[in-house]
Amino acid sequence: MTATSDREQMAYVSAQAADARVNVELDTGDMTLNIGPQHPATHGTLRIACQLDGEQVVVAEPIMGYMHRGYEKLCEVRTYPQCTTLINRIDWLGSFANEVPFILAAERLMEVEAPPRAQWIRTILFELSRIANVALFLGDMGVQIGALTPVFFAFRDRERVLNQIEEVTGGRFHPNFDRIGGLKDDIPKGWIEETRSVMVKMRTFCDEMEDLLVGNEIFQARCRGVGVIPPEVALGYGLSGANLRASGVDWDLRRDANPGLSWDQVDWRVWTHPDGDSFSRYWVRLQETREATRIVDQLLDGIPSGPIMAKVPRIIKVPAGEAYISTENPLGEMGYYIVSKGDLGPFRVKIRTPSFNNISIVPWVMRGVYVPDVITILGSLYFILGDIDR
Amino acid sequence: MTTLLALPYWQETGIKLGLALAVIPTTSLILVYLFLFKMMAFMQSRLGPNDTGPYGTLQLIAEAIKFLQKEDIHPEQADRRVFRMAPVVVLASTFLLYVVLPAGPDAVVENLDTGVFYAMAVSSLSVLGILMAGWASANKYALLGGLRAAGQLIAYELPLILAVMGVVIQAETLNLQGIVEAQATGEIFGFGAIGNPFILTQFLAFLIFMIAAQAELTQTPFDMPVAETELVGGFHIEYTGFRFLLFFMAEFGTAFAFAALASVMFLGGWWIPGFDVDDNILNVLGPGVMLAKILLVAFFIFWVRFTYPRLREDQLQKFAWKVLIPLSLANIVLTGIFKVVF
Amino acid sequence: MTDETTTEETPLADDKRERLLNDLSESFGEILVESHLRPHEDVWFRVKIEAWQDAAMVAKGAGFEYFGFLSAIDWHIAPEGRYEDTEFDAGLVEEDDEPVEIDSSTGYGGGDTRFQMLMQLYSLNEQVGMILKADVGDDMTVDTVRDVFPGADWHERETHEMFGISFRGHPTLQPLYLPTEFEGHPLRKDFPLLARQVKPWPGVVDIEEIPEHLEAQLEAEVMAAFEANEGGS
Amino acid sequence: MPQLPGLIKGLGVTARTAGRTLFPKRGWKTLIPAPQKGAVTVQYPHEKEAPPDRARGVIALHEENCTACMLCSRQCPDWCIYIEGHKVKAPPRREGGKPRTVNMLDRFDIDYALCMYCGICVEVCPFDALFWTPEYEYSEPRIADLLHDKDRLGEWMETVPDFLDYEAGSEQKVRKVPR
Repeated sequence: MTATSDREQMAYVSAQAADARVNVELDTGDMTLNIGPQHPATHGTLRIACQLDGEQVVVAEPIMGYMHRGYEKLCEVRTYPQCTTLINRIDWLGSFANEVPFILAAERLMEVEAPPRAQWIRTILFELSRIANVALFLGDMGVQIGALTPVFFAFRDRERVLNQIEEVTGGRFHPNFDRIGGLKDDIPKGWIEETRSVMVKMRTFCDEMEDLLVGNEIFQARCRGVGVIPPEVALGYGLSGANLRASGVDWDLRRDANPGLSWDQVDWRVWTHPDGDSFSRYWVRLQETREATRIVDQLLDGIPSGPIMAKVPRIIKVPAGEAYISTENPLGEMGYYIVSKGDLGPFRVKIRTPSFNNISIVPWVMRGVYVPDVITILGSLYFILGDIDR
Repeated sequence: MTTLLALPYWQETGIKLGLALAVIPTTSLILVYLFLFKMMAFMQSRLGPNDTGPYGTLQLIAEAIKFLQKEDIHPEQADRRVFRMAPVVVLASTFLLYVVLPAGPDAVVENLDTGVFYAMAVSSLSVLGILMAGWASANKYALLGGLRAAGQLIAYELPLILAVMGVVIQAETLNLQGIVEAQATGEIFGFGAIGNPFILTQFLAFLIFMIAAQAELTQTPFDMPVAETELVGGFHIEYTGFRFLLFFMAEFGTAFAFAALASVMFLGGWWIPGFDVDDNILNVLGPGVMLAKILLVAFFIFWVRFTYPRLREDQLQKFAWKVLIPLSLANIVLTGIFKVVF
Repeated sequence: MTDETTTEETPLADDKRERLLNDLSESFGEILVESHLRPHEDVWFRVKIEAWQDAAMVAKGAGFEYFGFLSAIDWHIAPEGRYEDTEFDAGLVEEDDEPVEIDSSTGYGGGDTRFQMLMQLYSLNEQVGMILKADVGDDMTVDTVRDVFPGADWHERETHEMFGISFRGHPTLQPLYLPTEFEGHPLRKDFPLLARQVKPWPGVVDIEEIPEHLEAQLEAEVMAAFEANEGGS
Repeated sequence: MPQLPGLIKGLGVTARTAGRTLFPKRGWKTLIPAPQKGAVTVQYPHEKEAPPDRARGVIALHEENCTACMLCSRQCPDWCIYIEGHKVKAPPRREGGKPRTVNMLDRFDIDYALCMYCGICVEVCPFDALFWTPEYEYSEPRIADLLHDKDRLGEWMETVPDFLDYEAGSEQKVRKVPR
């Protein structure tokens, strides 16, 4: 088959076939364009198989699993403290926030409550990881639609927040700092002041993003009216977080179903936008980042003194039962359904990740948009691959 | 045409062509180093390439060597002959542009009487090369990129030419040297101390020219044919090694050439405003003055490139046909009226 | 209607959830099997498997519009995996600690079969979540709730590949995560986790004891050296 | 006040950043370009970043404190700690006492190719034998070399920073690093 004499013949035949095929495709009936698995817009390995008519998308079908790590199965063979190290790696940008709902669910089953100081510090770290996570989105959205500079600003300023997280937890991305019944350690001296100055810088960053992107007419032309998701559709698909609030649904788990962190102690507001398009998703996230810096500032003022660990046995055994706790993570509602059988490790953990639901709306929202809009919508829905594939 | 050295025609032309050929890599090197490496880095709080040579100046040469070492890869389904030709066609368009760009009263390869016309005609050759590349790569991203480029470049050729028309009407010549002369000797309503750089009297045309040039050069906000984050490089997605280097050089070479065109037509080219100097001195100083003006124009091109997001293809077409072309037509009418009245 | 509302532990009375539980139990009517309430948590309902889709519709009608997730539980105690190798746990638990007791019940709301469907819904008006359960019969088939909650589409595909439960009426039950040629259902308890099978557990190694016949000899040697040292100083 | 168009504002942001990067100095020195100072990036091989003291870079082993109790090895989620040991007889502490049986550590390996830097081993160690250090430069061309034995782990002990003081209001006690 691969003899050299055959090669020329083959080349000729394939050239003929290529001609014929391209001629057929030029009447733009259905061209399949694979966006991904390795494509800059998918920041990870997500593949979107698009049926195109010219530059218009007829059907878009996300295909994933390139990064499926089977965390639900892995959690079943690990003890509770070991699980948190895995859970760090689900949404790798907002890692501390991942630990919190899992730990809260386990605490709920054990009926222990972390002391106030631990809860307070948890909330600060939670909001810091939200800022670190969403700041990257704020820049990345720019790069998705062609602006080169914002993403560098985002990396520059996110670094400061990550340093603050690292100074407390020892890990930039995988803190593994939350424990059943409290925290691993207390905050070091001088950290509060540093964090305050970082928060000031983050607000400047938000202003810069406002000037660079939100106010930019080209950005608005690209994002306004693109990928509109009405609220009832968003609810049916289980969209959460800023994606839901950008559709005008005023729902924030931090305010409405606080599972025991310190958000009710401070003054803040939930931002919503009535449009439901890509621009409003960006706008809501920008406002939320600002709000998060305000929350952190207020929390820093009032950290109560006291222990950081409740009384828990050294070998943690969680009593039999089931609990579902979800929190408002940077990407949306992240929840863990833990089934325990009174053992050292969970019997079954169902991980409800925000990106999985958020991205499941893609086939619905991407009908009839242009190829560049695919990127805008993907960017504005904001997913983390680890959060989809788990 | 007076020449400094009396050489036979073919020798003189040979030397000049050789110079023009050497100028393309040099100019793209300058632009890439100054703007793509350094200015962009500073705008993003970085340092940029810093290790190769003093302040990273040799980085691009290192990159070029790297590109040259790479294996020459063709996609299996590619139309090989066209695939190989495409970068050469694009580069040829750039090269031909340099032929008419004046850097001094006599420092020009060929002083064509229809210089502007020639420059516009030659610059649109690159569309052909891009289409060829997009078609021959046998890649859907490349095809989309190529088609976008074709649509976009054709749409922007028009405002580009129409904007130049204003200048031509005012200078009463198609000769680029003549346009420089007209700016040097011109007066703005009787005030002639700084001559008449057409950027003052033809500001609208200058704006239109710059916007259209941005699109012509496929720079952000009009870089849909390349569009790294959606088409992953568009028409040159399948090119590697020295073929990619040719595209790369052509991109920046053309940017330099367009900046040169803009400075010739709107900023007075090699002429120093307010100074009346001898031609021979200008032949020496001219390239320097030209370079300064070109870098100024290029600075704006790249500043915009590093700041703005990219438009969508349909928005770009709308902008070209509904805004730029009517505006440039209005500019021609206005220029004509003023020309007749004054 | 077998409404065995188990409210054994009520530290704080939760009127909102009790009212909701009663209202919903009424709307579910015949299809409800069991329900469970823990104050300030989601409300558990177990419904008949034939009425899975109806239950979703009723819940949606009652204001539970937000679709959280859909999955399943395998209640089988694994022959492979964690419970076979008790040495894992034995090494972790200290000797004076009470041994681990495995609870053999099937969770809140009960369950009779090995597989159980699980769905979480949320009511934005009441700010209360709800967990719907249903026992999956031997035919391993459930009606799809895709038409009620479009977001269930992918969750059902995931459940299908991970547990092998089919969804009647779902048009594209292709695998979501796993490669098409993958065999088996990884989240079933009898699916071995290879990563924990191929490598021995390093914790198995214990400290090497002194052989008994050498003990006396070594002891004497050490004492001799010790005394010599003492005498020297 | 009339609104500036967003396009112009955007240009302003990038230009301002470029200015700050190129001319970071204050006063008359503003005119001296000093991008090395203005840029936020660290020129890695030339200058090194100092991670915070708590950074989890590499694990150090204080061998004298290790009793080969196997706790870390058993709690490790990745199964990447390998410990072997044997019991020996040691002289009594006091005169007239009986000889004691103590554990001798033969092997203590951490496979950094598997380790996911969770810190569980450091945390469960009851005898203060394991410590985190912020060192990070120990990459190897061969994956097998990432298995650090007890001597290599012991060398890291020098780089262990002291534990930090706590912020006011804390009831934690500051621990001491054995030197």
